[in-house]
Amino acid sequence: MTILIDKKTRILVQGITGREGYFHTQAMLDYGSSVVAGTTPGKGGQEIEGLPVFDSVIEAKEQFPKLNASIIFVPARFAADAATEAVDAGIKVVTVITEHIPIHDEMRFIELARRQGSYVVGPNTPGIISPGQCKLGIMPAHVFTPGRIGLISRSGTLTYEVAASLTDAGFGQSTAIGLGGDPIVGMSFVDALKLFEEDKETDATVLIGEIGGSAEEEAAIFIKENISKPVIAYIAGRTAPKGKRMGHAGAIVSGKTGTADGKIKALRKAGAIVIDRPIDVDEALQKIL
Amino acid sequence: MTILIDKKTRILVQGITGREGYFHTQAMLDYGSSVVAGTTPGKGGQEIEGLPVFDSVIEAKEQFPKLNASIIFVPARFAADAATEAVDAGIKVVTVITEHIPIHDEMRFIELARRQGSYVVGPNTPGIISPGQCKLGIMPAHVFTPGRIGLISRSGTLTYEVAASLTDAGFGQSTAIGLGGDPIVGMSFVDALKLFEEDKETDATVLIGEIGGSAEEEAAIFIKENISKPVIAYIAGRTAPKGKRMGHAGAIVSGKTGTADGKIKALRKAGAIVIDRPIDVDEALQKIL
Amino acid sequence: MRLFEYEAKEAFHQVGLPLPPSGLATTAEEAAKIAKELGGPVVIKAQVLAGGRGKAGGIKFADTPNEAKSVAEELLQMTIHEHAVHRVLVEQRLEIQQEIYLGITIDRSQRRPVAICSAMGGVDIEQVAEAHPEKITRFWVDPIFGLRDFEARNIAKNAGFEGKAMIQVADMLLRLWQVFIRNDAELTEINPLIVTTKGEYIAADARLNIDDNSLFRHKTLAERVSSGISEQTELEQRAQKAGMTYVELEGNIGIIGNGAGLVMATMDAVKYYGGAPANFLDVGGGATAERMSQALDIVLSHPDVEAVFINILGGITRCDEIAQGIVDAQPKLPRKVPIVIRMIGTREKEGAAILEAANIPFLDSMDTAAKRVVNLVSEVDSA
Amino acid sequence: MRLFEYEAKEAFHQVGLPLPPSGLATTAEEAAKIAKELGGPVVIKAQVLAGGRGKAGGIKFADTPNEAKSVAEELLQMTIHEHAVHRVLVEQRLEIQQEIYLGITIDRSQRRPVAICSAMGGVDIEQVAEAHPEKITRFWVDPIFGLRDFEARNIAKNAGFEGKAMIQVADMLLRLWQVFIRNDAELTEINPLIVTTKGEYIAADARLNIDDNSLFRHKTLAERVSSGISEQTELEQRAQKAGMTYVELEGNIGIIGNGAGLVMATMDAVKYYGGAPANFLDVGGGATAERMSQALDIVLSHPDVEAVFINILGGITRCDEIAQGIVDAQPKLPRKVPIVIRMIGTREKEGAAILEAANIPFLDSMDTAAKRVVNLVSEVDSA
Repeated sequence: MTILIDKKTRILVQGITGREGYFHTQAMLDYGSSVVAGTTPGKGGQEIEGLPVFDSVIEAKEQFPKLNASIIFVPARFAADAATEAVDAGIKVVTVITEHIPIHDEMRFIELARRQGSYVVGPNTPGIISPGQCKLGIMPAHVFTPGRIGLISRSGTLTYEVAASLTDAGFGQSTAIGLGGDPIVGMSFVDALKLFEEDKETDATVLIGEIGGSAEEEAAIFIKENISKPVIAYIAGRTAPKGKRMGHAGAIVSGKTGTADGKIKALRKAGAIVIDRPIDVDEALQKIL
Repeated sequence: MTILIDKKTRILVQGITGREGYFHTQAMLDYGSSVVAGTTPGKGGQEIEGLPVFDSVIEAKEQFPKLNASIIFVPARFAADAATEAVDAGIKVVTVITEHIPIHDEMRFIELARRQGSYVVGPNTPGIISPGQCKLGIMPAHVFTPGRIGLISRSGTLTYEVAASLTDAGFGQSTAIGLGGDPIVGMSFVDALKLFEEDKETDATVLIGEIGGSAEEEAAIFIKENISKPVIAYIAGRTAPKGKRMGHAGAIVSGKTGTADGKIKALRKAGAIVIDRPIDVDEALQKIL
Repeated sequence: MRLFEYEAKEAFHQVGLPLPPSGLATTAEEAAKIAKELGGPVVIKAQVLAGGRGKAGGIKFADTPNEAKSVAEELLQMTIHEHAVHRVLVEQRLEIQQEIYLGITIDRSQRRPVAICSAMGGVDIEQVAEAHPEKITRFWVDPIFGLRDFEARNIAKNAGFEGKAMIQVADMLLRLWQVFIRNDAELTEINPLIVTTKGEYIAADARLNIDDNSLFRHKTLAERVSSGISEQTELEQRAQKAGMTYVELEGNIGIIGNGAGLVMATMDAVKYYGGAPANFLDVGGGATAERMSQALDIVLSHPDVEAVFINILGGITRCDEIAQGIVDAQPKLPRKVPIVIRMIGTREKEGAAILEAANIPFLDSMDTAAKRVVNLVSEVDSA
Repeated sequence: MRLFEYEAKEAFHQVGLPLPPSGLATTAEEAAKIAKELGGPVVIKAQVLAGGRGKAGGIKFADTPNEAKSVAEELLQMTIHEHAVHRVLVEQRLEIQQEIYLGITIDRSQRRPVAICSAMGGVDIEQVAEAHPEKITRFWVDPIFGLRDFEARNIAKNAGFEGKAMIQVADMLLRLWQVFIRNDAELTEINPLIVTTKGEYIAADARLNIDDNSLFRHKTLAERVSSGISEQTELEQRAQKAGMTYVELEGNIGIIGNGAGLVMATMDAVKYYGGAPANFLDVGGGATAERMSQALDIVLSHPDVEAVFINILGGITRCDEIAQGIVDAQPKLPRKVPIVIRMIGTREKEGAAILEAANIPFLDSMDTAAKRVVNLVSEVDSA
């Protein structure tokens, strides 16, 4: 089993006629994901890679009632509307690749999704992959391999780094989720940990955090109280200075909040194994599994 | 039995320190209604007629957890906030006496109430009375008497006129509801008819409509399909011209919509007995009960 | 409150809705000057607070400044549905490829704003709704969320627009939504929204009715109301200032009552017995003797009134105040006509005493009173 | 983006928040003139985009125009936390009865705006939060509904305000909410909100940080950014214009990588082996040879850099583009320093061929590469 997406996932690409949307539609199809349709307002009726393009999500959903996931490549100023449209149409997993969406817009569509019971993954995420079953994202697929380790990360390339280490060491992944690099994101470590805990085919979870916010501290509290499976954690940004955004809009130490040290301490206290280098994930897993 | 309010109703008066709020608090207490507290922001800590005044509904609710109804005498520009506050605090029956509330504000708090499962009675209503049990309104109580007829009306004084006729003829009322004279009101004829149909101690319902909108036409459709108890209807405004507001903001014939004739025809078709004069209610009831 | 076209267009301009180049004129000379500045053919539109302006001849065309002058002169002397034309809007004439209807109003039964779009614009939308209901797309907007971009596109799509036209129509609808929200509108319309032969989308006409109850949030407009520019007759304005609602009708029996529903029922009762109401007058809740006295004066200022029916069911309104008002009014009344009074409710005994002391009779049944007033007028008429 | 105090106050003014009478001066003479116009004692505040201005001596008082002149002169020559003072705000000095804190920011974990109120204003709110957590009231606002009037009153009440003070504080908080919404704020604060001895409520200081991602909706502010007024260093601005993120640090090993998390991990790895990163540079996804070349140039413009570690894990980013960028940069580099490259992922073979052809060595393990670059720098230092 996997979480969020699997072989049955039917994908809608929002912004399919754009450069990025088109490129990654091909890549997802190449991976074997069931991309069934796309949208670009004003371009309904076209075809992209043999897939129908619709003006709206609701039209796509009428034609393909099994649509249950969407991936958004729409430019930042229109992305919130696209996410709202997907949630409103009842899409259950809405993955927002787009970076630079205004934070006020994000708060509103994430709140809406919460009320309607949809998962928002991102914004500013590489997406989700359940290796061998479905790729709903822009990650390079070759570093992932099917298996029993769950991977949750706030960072894109660092996810690939860790996934590559895991794959090299023979630890495949059940599902890998990029939570997104923005200060406000839909799905949190806690949400993902809960799903991996319930997933019978995940044995342990690797959590890749970074400076900024308190998502890792909240994860620690949740791990302590609710998670029985082993958690291995890596936190990036130990050497980052205060008050500076480190690339990701969300990666910033504000006052005493969001330091790597604070997160590492909290996770250790909660019983997670915190590793110092991505490469150490192999050894850590060997010990516990 | 009655609908919406009864002996167990615990009332909060919003705007209790104002002239109207104060006057009608006394009148409701005189009638025997259980008014338990009031609010006026900035005047928390005072007492009115021995009742505590709070700054907020939430404070009142904390002190009196059984509070389940509110009546609003707040000036028009603050009334929408008061209604929102009551709905947000979980008050089940929110009666808005205030007239001249902006219609955009009304749409928003009525929508909120719908989502939260509260009834909004009004705005611009005389309120509700379950004779002998509870008066949550500003109507002159002496024209009402306990009994088994339900009364639903869009007009204040006309309700008293009909209630007086009923009382004189020996027909008491289970509950009488003023829906309010604004174009947009919370509770509709349909909502009230549904409650009277379910109420074991209501034998028949008198519906007092007027020109404007299509609430009576919608009631007619509902009566035909869902109501087994007799309905007697009176529609005011047969002689009203097109395009003029007849006192109530909602009493206006727009194009072909909202005419008395249209409403009368629809109600007759649905099996309601439509009377020509308020005084005829007596005879109509004698025939059917 | 209905706004003039040029006022509605100012509100449209504020949200970036494209409009034809134009100028407002109060004289024929000004109109000619604007036409000259605009260059080319113009359309000149009477600015009145009334519907059906086009059919009444309030919209005219002119090809030259001279022609504009004579056309404006003509319009500025017109009266449309009893409204004198004080201003004309001179606009560049557009070359029309298509006419679209866009509107947002409030659906009473759904308790929500409803956005309406039709590819058949330029004519009365209610006629389209009757003849071609399938040509009209309606969408009910959640009042908490507001109209969202994708919803606007869906509306345009459902109304038959594709590709860039869909995007354009949706964009204009979203801007119209801003007009609706910012101005507390009861109704706002672009009819027609014109697609020019060059493919531009332009709001050729503009309608905007504002909720009177929201005027405290719209100070400039509130001032206009207080300055007396309105659709109401003089007597209606006088009543409003006194806190009452008065509507002029065509009969000869003056009607005064407390509560809108009761007054309507009173009119209906008069009609039931063969009479014809001359007006609707609701003195409102808790009327004082002073206000009652004013009410009588207003009703009798209408020359057709031959008798007055006062119907009071006292609740908040006190019968003694009403009775005192009737007594006080007697010496000041513009003329003597028979007055039939029905009065019951709060303080009815005290009120009765006042009337009896002044030798003014009254009844306690609305029905009997209606019959009596109708008979009195018949006697007068046959006398 | 952080606004200057005077800019934040302009935003405050637009929603009707009461402010002290004031004027903005760029010279001592102007400051004196403003002080004269205001009359009475003034406070003169350095306008810089940095916190801790008060402690750094950037706020001074003056009783006369002459004194204002000399104080302004002094301030205009200051540099506060590396920011030169170009403007001072001259404000009427208020007679203080009470200082209150009001703020609205975004709570990342709740994914909602949080409104914060405290009767202990005028000091750093984070210190109050630590020393007297019970003196701070927080309320999480529903981003769909927005802050509602009754909620604002509840916040003020919970913060200890009663009666008219509660109404006043709530009113100011609602206006601050308007500032927050209209300006796409990440943070807005009134600290202190002053209650004068006359009982007036006045926003004495103003803070407003705007979400950079929203600048397309705020054209005036976007222009300010493009005109170069910002908190960033020159190199940081250069990187931003080139579409990269660069942060200056205090070490001597330049870091370049693709992806924020990977670059942070690279810095951490360097530190793990005893090295010190000189910067953070994320070339971003899908970097071209051109951009890679610029990245090297920016990193080497920092004089402390003694070696560079390039860490690429190709995904969208193609190793051949990166390799080509490194090769192209060689002849143009400001100076020669050892460069350690780790490169794997998309098109790694093609990239490898390019580097090999140019005789540039590279590795495939981040860990090995980190160790190597640290060793190289130690050799340089000990040489």
